[in-house]
Amino acid sequence: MGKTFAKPEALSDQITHYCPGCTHGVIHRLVAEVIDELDIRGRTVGVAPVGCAVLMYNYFTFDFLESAHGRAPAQATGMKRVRPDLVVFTYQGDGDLASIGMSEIVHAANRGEKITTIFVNNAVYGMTGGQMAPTTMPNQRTTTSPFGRNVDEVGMPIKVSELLASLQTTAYIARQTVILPKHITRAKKAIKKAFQYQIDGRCFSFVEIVSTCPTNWGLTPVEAVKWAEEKMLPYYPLGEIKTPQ
Amino acid sequence: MTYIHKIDSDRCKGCGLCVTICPKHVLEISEKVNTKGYFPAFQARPEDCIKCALCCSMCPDVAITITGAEDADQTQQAASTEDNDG
Amino acid sequence: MGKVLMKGNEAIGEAAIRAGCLNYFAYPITPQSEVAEYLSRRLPEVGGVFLQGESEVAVSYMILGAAATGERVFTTSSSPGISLMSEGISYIAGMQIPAVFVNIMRGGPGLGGILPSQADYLQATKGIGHGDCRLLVMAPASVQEAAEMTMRAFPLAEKYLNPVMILGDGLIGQMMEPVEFPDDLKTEPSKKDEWATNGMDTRGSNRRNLIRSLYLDPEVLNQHNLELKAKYDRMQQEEIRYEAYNTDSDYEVLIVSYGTMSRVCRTAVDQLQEQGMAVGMLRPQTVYPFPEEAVGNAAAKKSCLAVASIEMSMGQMLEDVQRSVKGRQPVHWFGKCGGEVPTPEEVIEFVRSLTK
Amino acid sequence: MQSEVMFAGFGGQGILLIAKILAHAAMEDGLEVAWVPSYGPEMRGGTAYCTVVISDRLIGSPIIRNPMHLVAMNRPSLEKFAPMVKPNGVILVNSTLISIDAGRDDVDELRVPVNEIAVRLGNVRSANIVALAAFAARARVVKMDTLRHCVKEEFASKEKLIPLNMAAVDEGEKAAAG
Amino acid sequence: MAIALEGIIVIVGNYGSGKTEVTINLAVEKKKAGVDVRVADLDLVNPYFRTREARILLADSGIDLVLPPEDMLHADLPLLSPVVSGMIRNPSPLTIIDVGGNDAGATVLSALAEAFRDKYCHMLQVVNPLRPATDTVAGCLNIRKQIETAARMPINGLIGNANLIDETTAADVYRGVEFVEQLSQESGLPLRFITAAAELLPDIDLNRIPCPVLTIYRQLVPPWKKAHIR
Repeated sequence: MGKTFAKPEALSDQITHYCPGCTHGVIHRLVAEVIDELDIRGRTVGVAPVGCAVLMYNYFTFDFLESAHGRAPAQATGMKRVRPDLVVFTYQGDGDLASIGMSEIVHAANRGEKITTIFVNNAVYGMTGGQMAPTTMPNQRTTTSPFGRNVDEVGMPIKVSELLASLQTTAYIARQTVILPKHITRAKKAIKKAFQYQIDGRCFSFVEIVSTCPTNWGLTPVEAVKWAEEKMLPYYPLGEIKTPQ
Repeated sequence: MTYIHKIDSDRCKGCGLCVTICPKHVLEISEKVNTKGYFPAFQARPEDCIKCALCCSMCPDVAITITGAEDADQTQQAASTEDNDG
Repeated sequence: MGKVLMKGNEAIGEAAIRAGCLNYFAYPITPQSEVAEYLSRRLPEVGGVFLQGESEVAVSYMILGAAATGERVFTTSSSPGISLMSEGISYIAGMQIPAVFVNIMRGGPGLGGILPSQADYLQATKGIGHGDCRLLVMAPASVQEAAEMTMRAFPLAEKYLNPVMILGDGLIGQMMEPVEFPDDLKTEPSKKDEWATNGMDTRGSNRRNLIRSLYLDPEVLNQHNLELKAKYDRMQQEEIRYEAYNTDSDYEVLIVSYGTMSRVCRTAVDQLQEQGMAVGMLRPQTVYPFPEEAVGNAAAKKSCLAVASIEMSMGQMLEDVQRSVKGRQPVHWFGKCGGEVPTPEEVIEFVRSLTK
Repeated sequence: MQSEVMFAGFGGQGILLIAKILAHAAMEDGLEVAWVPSYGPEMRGGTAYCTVVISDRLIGSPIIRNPMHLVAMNRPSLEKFAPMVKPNGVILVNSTLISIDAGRDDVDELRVPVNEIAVRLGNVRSANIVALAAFAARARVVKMDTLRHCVKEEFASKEKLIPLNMAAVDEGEKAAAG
Repeated sequence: MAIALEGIIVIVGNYGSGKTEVTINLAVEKKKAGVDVRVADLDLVNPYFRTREARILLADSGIDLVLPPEDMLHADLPLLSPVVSGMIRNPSPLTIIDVGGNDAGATVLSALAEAFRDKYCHMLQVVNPLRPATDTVAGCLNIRKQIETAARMPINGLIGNANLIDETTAADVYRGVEFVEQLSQESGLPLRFITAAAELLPDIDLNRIPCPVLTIYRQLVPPWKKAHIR
């Protein structure tokens, strides 16, 4: 028994700015591994979001374009339409994608843009200091829902994957998580599939990753994993939600 | 086949996710501070390690790597050459 | 192709293709929707990209994304739509990538009206987006000029790695005039491998490119803005264009006017001449950079007693004219907006009132 | 020399089209032209009007308050624009739809039942071409040969409509002479 | 009276209570007294008026300040440096942790629960009775409860920081002392010290003040008002 395990080429040497235990690092690594395995580093362009991953371009070794808050799918659309040979992906958090950028992601998905979106859902605005996100859980306390998310006032958390899957457009849509090693393996498979669908020109591909934010949740990294497992996964079930026919 | 299981203490932020995940309880958070002032994870019981790589997979900071036997041989060779030169 | 009769909106679309731009993203809004309608048929014929976005906000970022690959790209919109795009325009300026925006102005503020107006002058020349960003802004007065300016816009955007705007009014977009697309304005896209995020394989390079507008270090951001300022200063040196009309001999009044309004003023100048009154006109073709020196010199002419800024906005250009005249002459404003285009007779009456 | 022609009628009567054909013909004749539509809500069913400015030199203001000529295809257009026409201009009145007259004694009022003629030709939709031809023949702003050429070009993509519209030009020209 | 505190001090309080000003001045005073001081800027919530603005001053005073990497200093990001947990596990003779405002700012302490385990620390609430929400004893206790819940750590001391910035008078300082003494009695939390601006000290009769006084040389001011700690 035994496996080799090393830093992928698509990942730079730079140590990330993320807080200890933040799963952005895992997701970054999975994306990088997939890009290495598919041998597409030279024709990949990432679109970096606004959010905690705003500086993600520092951690990869291929072309990157910064985005305005929520607009990454529109930028990726522009790139992919004029250069269909490129592999274009966006990497977005829940505030970015599901709030300010909801219009852009819905329409990119509905047009069936041949792009890939990695959607990191940790139920909170991380960057700006832990405010309520559209995916914040019912009764979850955040800095802007100090008494817990009141669903009577602000609605239930949005299940973005299911919402996008309801569109009558061919797409690959999956939800995975990276809180435990068994999940990580599945998450990577989903990310790889998503990129493969893009490379094959098949469809829009979207992988939601249920993630943690120990710092803003006010939990230790180990507690945060438990919280995500107990509170988020029942509401955000894992698996492939839509696959192209 | 031998594997080299290495924790880069400069990359490790001491989050402890690997410690919880290790099925053989090989890892612990160090009581010794590293050069950057962190308390990184370390292999408290390396002899128990089955090199399942779960810790590598879980680590958000790519601080844990397992290199294969050939790499290890080369490293050892290089090291011994150096020794001879020295 | 020779001369053809075209609507301004169609001519702008065709001019972009002639200039080698085959990528267009847009959102419909009166009075410029014909550009999108025209290009939705025309671009597939030439193997180009046409996409109707879900909003002007999204479109401005589709433009950003496409421009980031180094491909030529443009969009057209009208006042309320440009307001929505101004977010993306600021990012594009900050990222220093080339793109062309056409604003076929309508009345405002708010929804305003769909009739011709020049009420986005300040927005275009001074306040297009947040941060220290400026656009090179060209204002056509005819369909022919709209076509030529569109063709020139692409190499200029690439020269400065900055967005360029064509500022027309509803009439320029809607009216038909004969137009010819000069072959010598057809250009090749300039070098882009230095900066474009077009994939390392495309460039045959191991060095990755990164396009961003975020600079966390205040010193670095200051430096970045100094760089931008240097570009805008260079535009002042190299890109000012204007047309002088009836200024060779003496004149009592100098009119400064641009776009459709200058056409009306031109008729007024001719009729005043027939009536025995000499009036000169200076027509800025670039409104940013503004032909400050030319206006100042024309106003300094001995015979000139007064200067008039005549516009389809409430004095938005007046400040630029005053700044150029430097207090040497009284500067007056005349105009209407909201779709009312002043007639030559009204201009004549106003100009005559200045010398009474 | 500059002349301006105002075309006015219901949306859907082909007002913008005949204005465009006239502008095209003037361009082919080597003149400067500007075609200026009213692009307000009128386009969607109300009154449509469009001005064509034709000149032997660079056109200044394309906005015309007092046109030289008027082609009125319905009654509201005639009522609205007839008073604005310059003296000695031509006013073409679509007498099929307009029972009143222009109320001007200083213009050349040409009454042609263009819808009736078009129906007789087999398609009421050619009424606009009848009016254009009648007006052009009377006002002599473009050469009739050029006009015929431009009508053909306009319908180049719908070839089966060309004979009908050429007949409409002939009938319009005849009506102007009669 | 000298301020008798050592080990780990965690400075908490509501927004604008003056935590950072207290942190900087306390660090400098202790350092001048020969104590080895480390400071951590743990304000992840608000990117303005953080300890990091005084980093050059602290460095010049020989105080080790734990911050995110230099190129991230102005990032609007909740950068929790792993060093923080290091300095809690392995504290200097005096380790001051400047936390962000309210419960929102204190939440991060909870994420560090593992590092704080089995460690005693002074968790001190800064109170300015001239700020809204802390102008009554009940208000202060409410904030205390919110912070304790978010941090999962008990507050165990008070710092009186009555001030109206430039408009503070000696009378305000006296009234502030009365207020925090009352708060101390009702809450059972000891009053560790109060603050007074350096320029007010000549007007203040220290005999009227029953606890140590930390002199404040204001640091978090607009650039045109910056004073140097003497």
